[in-house]
Amino acid sequence: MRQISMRDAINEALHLEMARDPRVIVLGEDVSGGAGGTSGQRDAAGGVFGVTKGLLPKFGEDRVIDTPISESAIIGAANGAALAGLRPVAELMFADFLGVCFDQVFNQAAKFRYMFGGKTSCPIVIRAATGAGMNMGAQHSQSMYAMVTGVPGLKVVVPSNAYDAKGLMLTAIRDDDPVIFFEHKALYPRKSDVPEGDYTLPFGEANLVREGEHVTVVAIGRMVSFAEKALDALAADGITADLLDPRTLSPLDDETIYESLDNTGHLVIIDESPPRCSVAADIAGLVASNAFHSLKAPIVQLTPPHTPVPFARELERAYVPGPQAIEAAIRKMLKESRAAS
Amino acid sequence: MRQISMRDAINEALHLEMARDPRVIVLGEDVSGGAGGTSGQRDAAGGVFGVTKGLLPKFGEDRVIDTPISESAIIGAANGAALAGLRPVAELMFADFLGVCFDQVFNQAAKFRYMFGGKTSCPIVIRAATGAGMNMGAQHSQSMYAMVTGVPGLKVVVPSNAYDAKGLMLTAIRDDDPVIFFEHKALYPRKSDVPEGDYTLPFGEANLVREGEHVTVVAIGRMVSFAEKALDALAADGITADLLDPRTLSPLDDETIYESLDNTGHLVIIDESPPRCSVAADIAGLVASNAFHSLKAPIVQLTPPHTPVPFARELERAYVPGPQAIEAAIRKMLKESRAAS
Amino acid sequence: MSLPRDLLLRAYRQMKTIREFEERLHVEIQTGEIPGFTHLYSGQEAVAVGVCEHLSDQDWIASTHRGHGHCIAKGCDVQGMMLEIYGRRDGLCKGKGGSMHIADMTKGMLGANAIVGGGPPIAVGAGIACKIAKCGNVAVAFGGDGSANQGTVFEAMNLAVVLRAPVIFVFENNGYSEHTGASYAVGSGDIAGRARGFGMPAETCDGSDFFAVYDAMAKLLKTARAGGGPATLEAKTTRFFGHFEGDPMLYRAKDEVARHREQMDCLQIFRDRVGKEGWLQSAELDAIDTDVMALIDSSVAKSRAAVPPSASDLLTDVYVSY
Amino acid sequence: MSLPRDLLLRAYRQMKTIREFEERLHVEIQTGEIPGFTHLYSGQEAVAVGVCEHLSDQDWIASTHRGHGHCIAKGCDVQGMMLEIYGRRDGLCKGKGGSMHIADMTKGMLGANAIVGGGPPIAVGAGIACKIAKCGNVAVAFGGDGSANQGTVFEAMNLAVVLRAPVIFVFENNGYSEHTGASYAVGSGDIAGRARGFGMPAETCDGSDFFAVYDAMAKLLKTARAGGGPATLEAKTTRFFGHFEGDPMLYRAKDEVARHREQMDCLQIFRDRVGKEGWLQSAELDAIDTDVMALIDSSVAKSRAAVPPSASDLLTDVYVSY
Ligand SMILES: Cc1ncc(C[n+]2csc(CCOP(=O)(O)OP(=O)(O)O)c2C)c(N)n1
Ligand SMILES: Cc1ncc(C[n+]2csc(CCOP(=O)(O)OP(=O)(O)O)c2C)c(N)n1
Ligand SMILES: [Mg+2]
Ligand SMILES: [Mg+2]
Repeated sequence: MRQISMRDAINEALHLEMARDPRVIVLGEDVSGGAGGTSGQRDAAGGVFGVTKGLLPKFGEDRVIDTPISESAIIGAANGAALAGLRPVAELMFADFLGVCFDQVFNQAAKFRYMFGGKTSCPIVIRAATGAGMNMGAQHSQSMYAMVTGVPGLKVVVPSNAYDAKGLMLTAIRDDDPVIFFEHKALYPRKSDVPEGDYTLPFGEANLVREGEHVTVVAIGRMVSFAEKALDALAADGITADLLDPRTLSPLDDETIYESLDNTGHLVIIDESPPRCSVAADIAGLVASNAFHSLKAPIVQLTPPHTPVPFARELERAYVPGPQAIEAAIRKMLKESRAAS
Repeated sequence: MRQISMRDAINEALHLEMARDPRVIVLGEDVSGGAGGTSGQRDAAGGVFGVTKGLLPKFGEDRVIDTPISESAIIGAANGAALAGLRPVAELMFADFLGVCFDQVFNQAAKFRYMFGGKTSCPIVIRAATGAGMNMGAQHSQSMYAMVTGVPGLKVVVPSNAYDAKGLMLTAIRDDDPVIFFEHKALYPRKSDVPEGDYTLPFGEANLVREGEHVTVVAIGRMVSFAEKALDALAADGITADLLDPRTLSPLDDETIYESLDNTGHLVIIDESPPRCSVAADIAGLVASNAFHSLKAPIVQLTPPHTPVPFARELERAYVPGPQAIEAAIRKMLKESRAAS
Repeated sequence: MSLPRDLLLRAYRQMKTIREFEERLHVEIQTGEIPGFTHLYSGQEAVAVGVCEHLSDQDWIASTHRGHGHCIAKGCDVQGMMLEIYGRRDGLCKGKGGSMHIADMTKGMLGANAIVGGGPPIAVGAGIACKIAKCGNVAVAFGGDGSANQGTVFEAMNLAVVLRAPVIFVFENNGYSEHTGASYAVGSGDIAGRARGFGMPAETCDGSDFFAVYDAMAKLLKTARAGGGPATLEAKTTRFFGHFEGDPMLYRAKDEVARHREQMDCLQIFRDRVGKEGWLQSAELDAIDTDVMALIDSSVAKSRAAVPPSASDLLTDVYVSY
Repeated sequence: MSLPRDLLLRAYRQMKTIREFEERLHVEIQTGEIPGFTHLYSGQEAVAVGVCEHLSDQDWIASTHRGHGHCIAKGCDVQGMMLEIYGRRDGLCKGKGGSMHIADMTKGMLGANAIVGGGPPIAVGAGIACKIAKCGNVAVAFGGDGSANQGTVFEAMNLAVVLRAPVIFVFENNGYSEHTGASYAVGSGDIAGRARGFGMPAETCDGSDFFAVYDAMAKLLKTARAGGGPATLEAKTTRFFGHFEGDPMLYRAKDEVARHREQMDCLQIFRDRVGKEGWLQSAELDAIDTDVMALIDSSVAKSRAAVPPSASDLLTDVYVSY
């Protein structure tokens, strides 16, 4: 099958859905670019990561809207357009910018349906580039998904590859609830098999990336590929794992985690955000409450430390959990567990 | 000893510290009130909850600053004043308004010290009214502390009574790091013994409210008094608990929780925020990772459901974990644990 | 130039309904039966009605914490609103929203909003939807003088200018944000001037005079509906009660409210004008008064007797499917 | 009216240092040795220097993502900056901050800022501290034309007016925010006019002319230092590179940069002026050029050779005590 990058896969999903549904609009800073420029060339950017490239020439300025640097107005306008019947896809260039528009996310979009007694819905998608690894510094590298996963009324998607990204994006736009869609910057160029046409992937269904017997590994976003590398290395020693990619953090497919734990008894969670009140902690807490009796050993949460994301290459490398750290954590866990039993 | 309300206790701490340290300033909407009014009366409000009453007459307009409705500017100004050598106490009228100023909290205040290589500090305190129970609706009733607890660089305080509130506020203002101080609206009028003068309470030391043997109960903020009521009822049946009030969520005194669990083997966490990525989940996760072998039963997390805070009295009552729900949860846990062993 | 009789009658009825709704709430709140905290609109009726009389159900408004007047003026069901404010199951939002979150999309009412500055960006979004649909519909963002200091509002104004979105920003300058005077908190004091700074036309009008609001709005709407982009209306007005129910109003001169009730009562000003011009008879207006009183009476009575939501309602309406 | 010789010499040296710092970074970035993404200030030097020549270490500035020029103009150590941009242990921020987070409180530099609109509220806070201290010090908030659309900036401007805080808002209008023209994104196009809408004086000046910036700033600062409150300066300027290094600049006319380098080069404009007026000899300026080249050469050489932070540095400086 044809291989395309995650960037192109999301771009394709946007093209498909905008063609299919005239209610879909795209808005954000430089989503096309070139407005008010001196070259006369529109679509001069297509998003700073190129994800919305080509939409303006195809769908026009009414539906592909370049905005000033006004994130509260961008997300607020998406909300209002959604209440008025459109299906906006808003781009928040970097997820870190949630700080300047968070009210429209958690107080407005997330709560409309409940506050208004179930009589309306707010079908927006907020796309946001996420994650460390490009030395972009503390304000452009965060993994913010725990903050939105904790908010009732929001749905949260973190794809780990191009195939999932396309199918989940199509689901996200068609979903009637507000969805926050985190796109890892380091995954944009990563290619995988992606079918051409329309397909959707369900929310709330974890992907069993690999099957194994000794440990259940839950990994999020970019951490999935790092976990795969770690498992490749461990396979040489006969250590195998169920590798689960939740794909959506809200709703979360916790049942599949419990089922896997029934077999393995060991849980390692790998998350790129700092540890406190993280999705790693959340999953660990859920398991300690709902699948306690399956556990044969302490849960391992592998996350960055409780620090901002550092700038220097060497520091950022030490910050993000990498394949070697994952491999070591799994080895250590299994060793200690054997010793204890 | 003299009993005063939590409102007055915090007010007293502000008075004491402003008198002691000329660098302390207070700013926010209506922290005094009356500016530009037609009665000529300043200090016409003293904060909408009356917590900053009397500061303006005593310390003057330079140090007690009424602001427009501009939360980003309020918190940003506090940050800038702190970098320039002052010790600002900013009031965010309701914690829910973090949405319109969150950037200045988590991207700026929290990260300055790290981003700037440890060469400066940002000694601000952000006071914010928190919590449900007054039928203020979905945008004025949230418990937002998980969102800030997850942010490296911030410290987070949630007092459960007047005595702690005063001592923790004095510590907070003297602390060189940014502190978010959550004041539960329903606790403002609640009185307890409070000494007159200056005293501080350390961050990162849980308060052992009660000692017992069957279960460890961790309760946050207003939930502490509800847990006490539940434990009163359970005492009749000989069920006793270690009741721990963390007081500060960051830093968190997890060690004391582990020590208690060594004795009780049973953990119930009571938290007023919705369950996902909450402090309850965080503590459960920490325990599942660091004190797993002390656990004799699944951890119980008692929180509101994954919904916004509802308006109607009956709904809000059902939403907040109350004494009866706590009592029932503890009974059920101990019964199931006995049955299993 | 006289307005059609039925418009005048309806405008009066709307203003009177708002007034009585609020005055009655002021009384009922003392009983302790009404949960939460409530911001009353009494005194500002001419603004909501002067604006909304221009709008159809296909036009949108975004409202504020002080939203009852906008809701009524935009056609929300009065009984449903009262039930909501009482926190009843059959309220407009099933008792889940309350006073600060009344909404009705079928009436083009995007919601009251408990966040100052929350509404204007939302209105711009609705305006974008109108622009795309090209049917001449518009969105109106209501806000107070205090909201004119919230950054989200400026962003919304600039975005509307950039996109030439058909949005009217209506600032009700009632002189106060909570306990603070607009003369202190609004730099320059001139909200309309700020709007011009973003490149949109702006008018100031007497917000106690229905006709002044109506006329100013007519002019601004004409451009907006024709694709000329946004505009701002600053209406000078007053509120007859405290910021919220329970506010002792220490910041206001002792006689201020009494004076304003005498000099700035939009109902009286309306009656005087239509009487003087001979457009309506006072008996017609008295009849409306009687109607309105009956409506409010029965709304309150029904609300007091109505059933609350049940605990199971807690868990619905979070998402479309659960 | 001529400025003191030493001021002229220093101003030129500062502008030249910024220029060479940036032009050299542009080259060094191609080697792949410099981490992250970098926004160069070339072309705008007269603004940073025209403003900062008025400021002492006790005055404050808050900067932006495009902060190198402000840092140098405010007196940050050039070697320390270069080390920081290379992500080295001995960088001004120990390699933890990088290009977008250079700060030095001892120089009154409150930090570059990777959030558009992050700086102005912070500057107001520093301005409040100056006001309380009553020493006539001020704070300056730098921002671009794009930042003039961010709500936080308006809030900061209004707050400064309300408190009469000594804050100068300097908007460097270089025509673009990323790939979007200011003529599209800034409603009304007149940033100074917006500032007046908040009730503060505002000037517009040619940002390629050091003297124009210096003079405009002198006037605004006089009021601010005397307790007269904030002011705004909009400086029209241009950037000689893309938004960030790697930007193909498809939105700019093909010859635009070349044209601007010819017509809007603040260094050349400065040289022409001081030559024409007979204030400085071109040999003096050439000598400065040589100095500056040596400084930049050695900064780069030392930075390339410098040690990175070690993994243990990861866990320090989060809080004061850990
Ligand atoms: C973001 C935010 N900040 C503060 C508040 C608290 N608050 C509610 S209403 C209000 C005053 C609003 O003043 P104005 O906009 O003039 O409206 P008015 O009350 O006069 O109708 C304030 C400060 C809020 N709800 N939201
Ligand atoms: C809140 C926020 N939104 C968007 C961005 C991405 N961004 C960085 S710089 C920039 C353009 C800024 O334009 P301007 O203010 O004119 O400054 P210039 O780059 O021209 O110096 C944008 C959109 C950001 N860093 N922060
Ligand atoms: Mg007002
Ligand atoms: Mg620019």
